[in-house]
Amino acid sequence: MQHLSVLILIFSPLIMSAILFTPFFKNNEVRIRRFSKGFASLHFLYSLLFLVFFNPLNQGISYYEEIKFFGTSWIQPLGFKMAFGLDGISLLMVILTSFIFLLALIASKSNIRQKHKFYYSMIFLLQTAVLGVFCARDMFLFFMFWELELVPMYFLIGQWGGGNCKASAMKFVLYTFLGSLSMLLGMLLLYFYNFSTYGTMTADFSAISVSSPEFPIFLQVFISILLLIGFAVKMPIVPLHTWLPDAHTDAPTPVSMILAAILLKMGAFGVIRFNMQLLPEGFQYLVPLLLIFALINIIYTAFVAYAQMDLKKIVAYSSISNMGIVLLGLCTLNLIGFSGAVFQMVAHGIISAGLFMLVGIIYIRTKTREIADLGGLGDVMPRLMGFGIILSLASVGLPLLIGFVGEFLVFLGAFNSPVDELSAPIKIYSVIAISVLVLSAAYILRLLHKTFFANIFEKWSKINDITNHEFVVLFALILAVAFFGVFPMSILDIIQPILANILEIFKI
Amino acid sequence: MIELLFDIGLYHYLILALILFSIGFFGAIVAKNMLKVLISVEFMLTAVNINFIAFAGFFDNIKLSGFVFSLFYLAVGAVEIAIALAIFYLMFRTKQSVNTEDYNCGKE
Amino acid sequence: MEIDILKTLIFYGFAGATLFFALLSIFSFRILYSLLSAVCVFFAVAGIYFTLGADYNAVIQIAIYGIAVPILFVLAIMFTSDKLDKKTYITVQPRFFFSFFGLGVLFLSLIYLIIISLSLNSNIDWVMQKQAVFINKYQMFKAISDGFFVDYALAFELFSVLLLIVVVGISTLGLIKEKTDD
Amino acid sequence: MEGTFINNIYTVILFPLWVFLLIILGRLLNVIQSRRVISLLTLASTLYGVIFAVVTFLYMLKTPDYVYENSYAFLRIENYTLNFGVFVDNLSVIMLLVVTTISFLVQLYSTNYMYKDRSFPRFFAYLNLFNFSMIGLVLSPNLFQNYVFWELVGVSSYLLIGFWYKKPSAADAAKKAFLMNRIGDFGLLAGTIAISYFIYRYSDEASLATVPFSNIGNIGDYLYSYTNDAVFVIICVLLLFGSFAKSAQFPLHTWLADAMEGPTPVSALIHSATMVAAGVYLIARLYPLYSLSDGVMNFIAIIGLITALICAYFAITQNDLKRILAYSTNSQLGLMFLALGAGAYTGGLFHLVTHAYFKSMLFLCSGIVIHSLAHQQDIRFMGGLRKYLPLTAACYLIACISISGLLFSGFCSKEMILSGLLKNNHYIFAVGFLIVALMTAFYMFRSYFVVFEGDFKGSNVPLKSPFLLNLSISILAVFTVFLGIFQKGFEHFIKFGNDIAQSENLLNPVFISVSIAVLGIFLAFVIYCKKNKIIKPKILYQLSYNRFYIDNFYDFLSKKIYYTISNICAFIDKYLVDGLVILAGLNTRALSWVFSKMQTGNFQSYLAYAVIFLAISFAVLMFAYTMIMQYAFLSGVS
Repeated sequence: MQHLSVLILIFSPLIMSAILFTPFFKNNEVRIRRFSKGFASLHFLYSLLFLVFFNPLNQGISYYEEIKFFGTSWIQPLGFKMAFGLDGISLLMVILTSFIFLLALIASKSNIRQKHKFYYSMIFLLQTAVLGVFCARDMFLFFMFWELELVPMYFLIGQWGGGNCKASAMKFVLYTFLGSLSMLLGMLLLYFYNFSTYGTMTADFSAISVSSPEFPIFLQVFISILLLIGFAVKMPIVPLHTWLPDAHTDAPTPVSMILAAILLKMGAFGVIRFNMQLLPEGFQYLVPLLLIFALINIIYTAFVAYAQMDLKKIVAYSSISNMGIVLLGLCTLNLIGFSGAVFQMVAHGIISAGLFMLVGIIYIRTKTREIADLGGLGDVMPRLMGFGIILSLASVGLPLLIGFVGEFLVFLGAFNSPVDELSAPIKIYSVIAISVLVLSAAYILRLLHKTFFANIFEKWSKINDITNHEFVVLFALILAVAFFGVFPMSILDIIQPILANILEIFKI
Repeated sequence: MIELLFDIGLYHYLILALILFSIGFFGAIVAKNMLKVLISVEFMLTAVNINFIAFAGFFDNIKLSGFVFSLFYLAVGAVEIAIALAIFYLMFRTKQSVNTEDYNCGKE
Repeated sequence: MEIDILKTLIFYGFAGATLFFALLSIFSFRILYSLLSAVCVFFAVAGIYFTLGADYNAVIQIAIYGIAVPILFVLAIMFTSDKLDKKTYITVQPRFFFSFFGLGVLFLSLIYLIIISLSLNSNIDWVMQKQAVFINKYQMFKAISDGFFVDYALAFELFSVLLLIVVVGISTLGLIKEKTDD
Repeated sequence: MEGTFINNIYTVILFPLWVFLLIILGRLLNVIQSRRVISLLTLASTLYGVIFAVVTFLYMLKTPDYVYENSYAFLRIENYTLNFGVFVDNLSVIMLLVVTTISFLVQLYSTNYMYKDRSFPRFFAYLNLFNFSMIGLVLSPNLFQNYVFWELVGVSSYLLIGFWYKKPSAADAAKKAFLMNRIGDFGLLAGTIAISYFIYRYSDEASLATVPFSNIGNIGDYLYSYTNDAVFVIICVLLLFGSFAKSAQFPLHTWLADAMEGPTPVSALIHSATMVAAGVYLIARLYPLYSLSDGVMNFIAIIGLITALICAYFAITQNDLKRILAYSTNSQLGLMFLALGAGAYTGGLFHLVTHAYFKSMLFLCSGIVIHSLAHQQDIRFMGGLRKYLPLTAACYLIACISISGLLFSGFCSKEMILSGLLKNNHYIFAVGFLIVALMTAFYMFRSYFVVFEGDFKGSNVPLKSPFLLNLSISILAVFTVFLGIFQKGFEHFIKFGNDIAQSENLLNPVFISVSIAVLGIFLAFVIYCKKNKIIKPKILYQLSYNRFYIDNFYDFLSKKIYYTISNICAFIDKYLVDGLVILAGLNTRALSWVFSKMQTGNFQSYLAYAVIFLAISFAVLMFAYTMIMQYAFLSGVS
């Protein structure tokens, strides 16, 4: 266990992205691609090792490492540390990250046609940033990685995207940047409050995570709101979500996969890390409001998704709807709903990656994503249709597939929630939220039927079924979908102790 | 209150630097000649340098870090001017003009 | 309260010269005149340094800004000499007024900050603090060399690398050929 | 010996799943292609189930009140444990027997029927998936597992209805079925979670929170005592919604007729015998819960009666053979609901069993007819088929007699229901029941006379039916004829409380129901066999033919209203939310003109903007700073 290094886990993609510029690779795209895939699979295996030696009963941090510069910590005078640690949630997210990145790299073969070297190095840079966010044990380190993630995303969307990709990339970056400004303000307030109260300059999560009784509630709420705005952009929560459909529509397929599967999870992860762990009282105060936002997220976007004419937009809005379920789960404040939310994060990561892959495969072959132009593709692409049906059913929450467990636990948890009945009638909310079963089925079936069913257009009668590497990607995702759907405890066992630990802070 | 005017303290230096900085900034915006813009930028740098030295002179009599950094800053300023002039000359070769209105290459 | 009137006069002299020549430099027609005024500004600022006890800095200021940089500028002016200096006087675009008012507001708010902090914190001694100890020249040089070679050695090394890069960079820029296609 | 079988009964669930995966993976990786292997594997898996069911059933006969339960934890959070497993009692073993035997016969039938289809392996894979989920549903130990498999059967039904996905009508029908079932699932899940909440929150036994069927009596009592009447009724109605959707009861009945777009064996297996009966099965399972409230029971009965009446009425005028049978199924399911709601528990369940056999036989016969006429489904183009398909005609006739309640098993079950209704003094329901019986006899014999009697109206000579098809329907016919014998045994095997039909006043109901059936048959004979012209009341005919315009209403609801709401939401999203966020419509011309003017490309103007911005922010900061300092002074902080 001591031999596993979090630093290697986080920074090896960064090193890989630098190595890609060595003369060894020149402009040999095949070599670049193979090395990238090889590296990503090694990284995935390495992250699995962490799982093997992980002790779920350890409620705190299982792997902890800190970088020192000449014997001093990162920014010594201000008390910032470059410290990384893994707890149950981080570990889950890390493994999901390296899994999805591996699949995204495999999927890149047919999607990326130019500037290979730059592309792959940007992907690895993104991976480092994301892993850093998930593992950081210091507020400002977290923030640094959070911002670092914008750079590669801007290039990935803007350079290799289609349509109006430059504008979408700009929109994405601006939105996130404005959100993170508010987040930074919140962090600074927290930092300075901690400093003025206890006289220690520290931004370590574990050092400031104890909520003091004299921490005034209005300040907590204020900081919570500031932080939430930042996370709400990423997550996304409804009024701040409009960057997402555009970014998804114009991003290349692998980037869409990463964006939906992992970057959205960063928002939810931030809510857990900051709002729930550091500011429990403020979060609890905001729960009635957040519940309403969660409901709007779930129901409203389900309606919007039904009216979309672009396949990717349907999937994008379904992502927002699913993240609403995550938010609902976080707001339930009990272990059932909370584990459901974290499970749903993983589930949505896997399913949405698959759905975007599906749409991408269709787009490569037909050069269109308009629903009106498609139809009957099941005739020429039977294998893709099979995968599509399974993924769609998982997305609408069919039992024994991964989508069910998260949704079910969230609804159950919402019903059992200790939230005050007077401020938020959460039982009625949860019944309303359950109606997403019908709404999600409506838009997902629309996607499925308009694409694969009914009569085929003459112009599509010559296209090919999926190639081998696309098969590998989809098959890996389907395996995950089925496995975790049948054995959900394999995920829940990892996260339950830490979640219980977090919930203990709340005074319910 | 009147002795504040005559008793030279830190604030006098700060205000002087502020005025010089503002003049420099103003010049950088309104000057039409490319070289004048560069000169104005030098004023701004100098104003910053005054602040460095003033703070060091008033608070840091032992280590004089402000002095050291003002020296760094001086050198950086010189270097910057050298590069700026080189770039300016390269641009001048294509445009054949020193007028800033002709250099609207930010617009595409 | 004892006021060192000589010091006051010296300060106001240099400060007035600085601001006067700075304005002159910006509002003069000929670019050469504005360069000359700028040199005057740099000399005056060197005087300001001197009043603060930073003799060494003053000397360096004169050496670099008073002599070396103007020579570069003179060279540039010679290369790009334009008969129509008046055409490149000062812009009359809206930005003139915008920046004027913007800088005015900025200036006023900063002055306001200073006044506020004076009125609020006048009991704190560092606001009215004088130069407590007259700086010994030997001490000053020792401190500066300590700073360069001990405390900030890393920065110094990095800076030398920066200078190297600049030398290389300028020579590279100089080697760029004019594009033939028009 | 029996112990081994019962202890391993979970393999009955897993075997079809295994075959399903084998076929799917074999297709995907191009390993298994042979149709013979696929069908043999499928048949073996179902036969395995039949053997287990029979052995278990025999064992249960010997040892009354035997209950077997075995489970493992699927989800465990704190002390909340959700178990998966198997639960065998009298009710589930009967259902298991029905499901496996009909499934086996239908698979035998489809081995031949679907042989020429290009997607033969996919069809069999889906059949296995259905088997897996249906057996899992039947053997569920608790309401949660029930829900899980409830959805899975819905999905297999969706896949099988949309089996010929290239036909737009099939695809639409599949979608409709899935969505309607989803509405039911919504109710079922909400109700389940609500029950679970009350038990978990208030009772001491956390193990009851997953609503195990073995303890449903206690759970009902707890729930009744923890909630007030309104909440209890709401929970029951939510749960019932699941049953209504799955069994196609009145507000959600439209999907079943459309589901006939699927292949005929599927209609025989899923949409007549097994899956649609799951709603009835669930009501039987939760009977102790529902029977606590008279309102709920009456609600079930009324919905059942409405469905039975209107669907029988629709069936009279339909021209599509399969649609007639579908509405007939619908109406018979309504009768089962009526029976259960009115207290005739055993009668309703016995009708479920007998109906399963003769209705699947009817569908299989219709499949043979359609097959031999090259996919002609309209009964106006049939006629006189008795000469070409004598065995089919005989079987169809047996089933018609049975379903009309004249003879055979149908007679027994209907008589049980009627006597149950009379015993509980539900005379209005009994009258309704008799009206349904009249209409049933009429439309069934109408279809028989039009299809098998008279002259042949088609163009091509009908094909002979192959051996396997004949074999399946003959076996089913045997079941249909002789199942009535076990009526008394069934009454003792499946009972709720002391619900045993009294035999004193048996004569009256028998006499009434038989005479009603004969009347119906006579009417059909007069009108359709003898070709007597009758005046069709136009409005009534149109109403029946267009099914009260309920389908059109739902179409309007889904295509117009739902779509409009979605479009409004999308509009709001695109122009309002997005627009507000990006400065109230960056796209409008005026603003973009201003912005384009601002972007002169001159770096100095950008500097000027920076200055202005800086100045404003500094001014604001100063202002805020002053305010804060003043506040600090006023409150005496410093």
